[in-house]
Amino acid sequence: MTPEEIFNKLKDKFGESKILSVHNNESAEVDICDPFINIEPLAMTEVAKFLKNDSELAFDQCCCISGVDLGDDLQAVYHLYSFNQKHKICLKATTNRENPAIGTTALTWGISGWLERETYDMFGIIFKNHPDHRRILLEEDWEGYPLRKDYEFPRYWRGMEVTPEEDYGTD
Amino acid sequence: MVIADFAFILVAAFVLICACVVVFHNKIIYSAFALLFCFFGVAGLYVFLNAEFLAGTQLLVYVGGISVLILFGILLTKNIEDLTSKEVSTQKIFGGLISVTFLGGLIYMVNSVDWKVSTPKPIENSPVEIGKLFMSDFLIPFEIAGVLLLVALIGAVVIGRDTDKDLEV
Amino acid sequence: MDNIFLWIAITLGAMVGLVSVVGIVSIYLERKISAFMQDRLGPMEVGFGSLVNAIAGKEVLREGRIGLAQSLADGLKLLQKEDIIPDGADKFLFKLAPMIVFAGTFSTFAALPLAEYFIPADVNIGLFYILAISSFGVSGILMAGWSSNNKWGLLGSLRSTAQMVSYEIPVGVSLVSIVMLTGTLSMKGIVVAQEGWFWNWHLFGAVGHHGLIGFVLLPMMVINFIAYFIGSLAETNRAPFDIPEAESELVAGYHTEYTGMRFAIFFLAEYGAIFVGNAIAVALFLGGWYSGIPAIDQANIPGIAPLVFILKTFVLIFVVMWIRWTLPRLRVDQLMTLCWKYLIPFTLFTFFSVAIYKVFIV
Amino acid sequence: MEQIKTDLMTINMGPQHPSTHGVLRLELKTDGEIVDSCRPYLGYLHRCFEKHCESLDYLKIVPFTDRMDYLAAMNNNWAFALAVEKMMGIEVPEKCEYLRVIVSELNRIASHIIAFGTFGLDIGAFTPFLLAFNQRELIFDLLEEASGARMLYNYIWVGGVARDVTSEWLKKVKGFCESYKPVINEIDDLLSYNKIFVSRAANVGIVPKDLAIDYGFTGPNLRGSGIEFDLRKDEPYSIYDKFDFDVPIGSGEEGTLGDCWDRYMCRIRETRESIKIIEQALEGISLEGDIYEAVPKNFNKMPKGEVYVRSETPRGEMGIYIVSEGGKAPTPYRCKVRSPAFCALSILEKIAKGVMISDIIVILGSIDIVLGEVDR
Repeated sequence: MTPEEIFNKLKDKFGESKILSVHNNESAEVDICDPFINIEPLAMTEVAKFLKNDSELAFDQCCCISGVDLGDDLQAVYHLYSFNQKHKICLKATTNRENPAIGTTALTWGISGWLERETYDMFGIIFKNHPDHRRILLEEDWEGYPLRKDYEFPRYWRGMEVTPEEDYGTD
Repeated sequence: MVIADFAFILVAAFVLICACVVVFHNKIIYSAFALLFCFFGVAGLYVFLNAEFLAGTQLLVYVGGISVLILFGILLTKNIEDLTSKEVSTQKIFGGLISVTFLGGLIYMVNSVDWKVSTPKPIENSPVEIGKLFMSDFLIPFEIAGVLLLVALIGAVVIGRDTDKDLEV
Repeated sequence: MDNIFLWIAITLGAMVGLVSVVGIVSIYLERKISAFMQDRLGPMEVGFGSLVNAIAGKEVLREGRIGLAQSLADGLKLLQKEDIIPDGADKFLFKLAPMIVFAGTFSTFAALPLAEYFIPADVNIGLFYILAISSFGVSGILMAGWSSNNKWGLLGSLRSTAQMVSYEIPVGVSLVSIVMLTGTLSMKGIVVAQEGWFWNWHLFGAVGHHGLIGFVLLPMMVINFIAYFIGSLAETNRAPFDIPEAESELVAGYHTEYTGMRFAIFFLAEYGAIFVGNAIAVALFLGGWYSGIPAIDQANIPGIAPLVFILKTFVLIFVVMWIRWTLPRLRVDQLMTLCWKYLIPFTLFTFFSVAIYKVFIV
Repeated sequence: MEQIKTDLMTINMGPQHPSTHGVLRLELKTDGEIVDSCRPYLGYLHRCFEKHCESLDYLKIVPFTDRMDYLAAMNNNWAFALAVEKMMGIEVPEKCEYLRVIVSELNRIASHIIAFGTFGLDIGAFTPFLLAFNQRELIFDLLEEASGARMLYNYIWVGGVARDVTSEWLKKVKGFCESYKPVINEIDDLLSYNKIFVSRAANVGIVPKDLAIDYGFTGPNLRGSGIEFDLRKDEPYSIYDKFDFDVPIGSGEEGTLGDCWDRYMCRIRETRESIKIIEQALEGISLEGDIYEAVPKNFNKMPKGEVYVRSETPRGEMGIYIVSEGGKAPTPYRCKVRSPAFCALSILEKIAKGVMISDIIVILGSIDIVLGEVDR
């Protein structure tokens, strides 16, 4: 199915308040871009469930979840693939920076559990109703979210010097 | 004969010390290991009685089998590092009294009995003799012991199958 | 009285020497054999000359290009290593454990019949003695695993004990068949019963005892021999039954926390146990010190009997190593299955066959 | 009968353990030898790859990708190069494409050798591991001659390759292909169909088709579960559509479909297919032409936008997601790597319950993780 068809199908099901817009190569403001659909962040859980269970869509694998720091907002980008229908789609859920929250997809795709944990670890996006919401790559008590653009690397961590003095604050 | 006496005293002392450790040591794992060495020493005492085959059996069954099973059980319990036998020895005075009385009785008995001393004749091939006795004079006790062990074996298998699913098979 | 002490000292000295030499030679062989099997070279640098030079502080030249002194050098290295005892370990038992394991192996050497007049202690229950005393070493392994306060160590020692206690049964039963045939527990007596041509060996049945009809027992004895061999592999924790120290699972099993000389003692005990296990197989099944050709045995060449015995043992040890470097490792439940569902029924079957043979045929 | 109650024992497997293939920590709760739950802890090798990318020139990121999956550096280079090339619309010269196919298939073989070699090692078979390693050395010699490095090549650049090769080198590759075939047969004899090996690997760690897809299995792991999917075949990139090769899939011939043996066997068979591809590429390649023709001098012409490109590395689908701000910024705004081993490892929590400790190691070995790539 083409992105437009998927978009229309989703819109019929969930309404315009949850399925915001669709972009493809032609309509995008950027030079190059895969087609993607914007989703209301807290609706991700039910949208994901529908995407997987609908027989025409049947997106059975979540390839990748990437967080992106857009400046004012934080975004989670989902790349989905269907082994059954051999088609793919990209979903984007944009949430605000102060209170970032997106509905989890971990109950739909097994792999989402870890991918969302990684996104939380690096961007601080909270995935609502995630069954095991912990940091994954960094220590449990690490402060801050390193892949945000305004992240400052700490000078000390647990009393250990993690940034040499000459490097600190220069770049 | 002096060497033999000396060796006997050594082995006997070893058995006694180990037995004391079994009873008095706080850590249960030490008691278990001491029990093992105690069995080992007893096997040594059998050698002094010219019963090498019995000594071997003692080693094989008690040291290699029973003590190891006891150790197995202890090792599999949780927090064995902190496991002490202190809490069970609450009635020290009473227990001590019983022990002393029993010891006194034993000493009295040893002194009062008129022991017959006979020169032991070395048995050339003790396993053969033991085997013959098992198959003639002591056949019934031997068989009963065998049946008892079989019952124990079957019981262990039944307990070992822990789920109902296994029982159906 | 002096004589007795002297005799004890000499015997003990000879046994210590034998154990050490066996250990060193086995380790060297293991390295070389594994290297040749795996398309490698193995130890190539340390010869005796370079070892002496290194100790004397002289310049070490590349001599001895087949690495003959490698095991010796390793022993020296291990002696110098720091002796680490973990903080949470039970120090007394931790130190005691390697001694007990070694004592268990070492004592078995006393009853090995290297030659007719070369048995340190020819007790009339020799075979039984070896079986009994080797079960003593199990407790040392338990002790090592528990006292090092390491869960891998504990798991390793539990596995090891379960394995050794289980495999004692097929090993014992398969040996009892031989005892039944010869009617003696004395190692010397069992070997002497196989004198003459090699078909008198127990591996080929009971020809030495009853003539041609003894060939009836050939299949039984071959099964027995294989069962014993597999069992002895398991009892000595060798691949494919090396699960107690499976380095990919339990790090190093019960000797995970041991370093330096204590570790070396475990190693020595292991190789000693391999030697004993295979020596028993040689004595009981493969004719002990008899070469299998009467002319050679009767020629009275000095030293030929122990040499034949040790050679045969090392042939078996080679097979042990060959197996180790060929086969993967079994899982712990498969190991128990092999023992209880295959080896024990088979050995019991051969046991009854030999009993029937003994009662009804002969 | 009353159930006998037992306590669980917590065991830490790793971060220093012979079989965790790097610094992975597994917290095992076991009932004796039976595992009740297994919780992986990652991050011991986390080197902030994605953060570093945001301050590096595109061409300078290439050597960083080497260090993710250090066993298949060529394939990683290529994955990243593909993403940037798609972004900039670069047409790579055909000679470079052939060279890329040859080196990355060689690297795939080297990586699979580690995978099945260490898998055998985990089960206790030491010899096949070393026999296979001899072949890996030969591959390393070849790749060293081509790129100048033995493990971290930095060879496949954006728009081309780093160095040219000679016709002698191609002959040597041909020679390697010939020498590799008997070795893989020998490993089949020694390991794959060995009774003990089969009993250890078959029927262990079974991952059925739907679970495999659900938990993000890709590459040989996915094919081991019986799904015929290979990006080289299904979404051919570069010149893979020119080659004739099969996609081996697990069939459950020794046990159940999707068990550890199937995943292992997929890798063994895949190396044979790689040899096929290399041989075809050796016939097709012509050594004329410039390899630097399409290498961009600078990245000022970088368009604004984003791409997500998937490519088939030995461990599975490596996805590179790049967001660019356009010409003025010569560095990616965001670079995310979808690491196949990271995704595959997530299944461990799911299938660990009820297996034995020894099986955990077998499962871990069969999904073939590289911690450098899991943690990035």
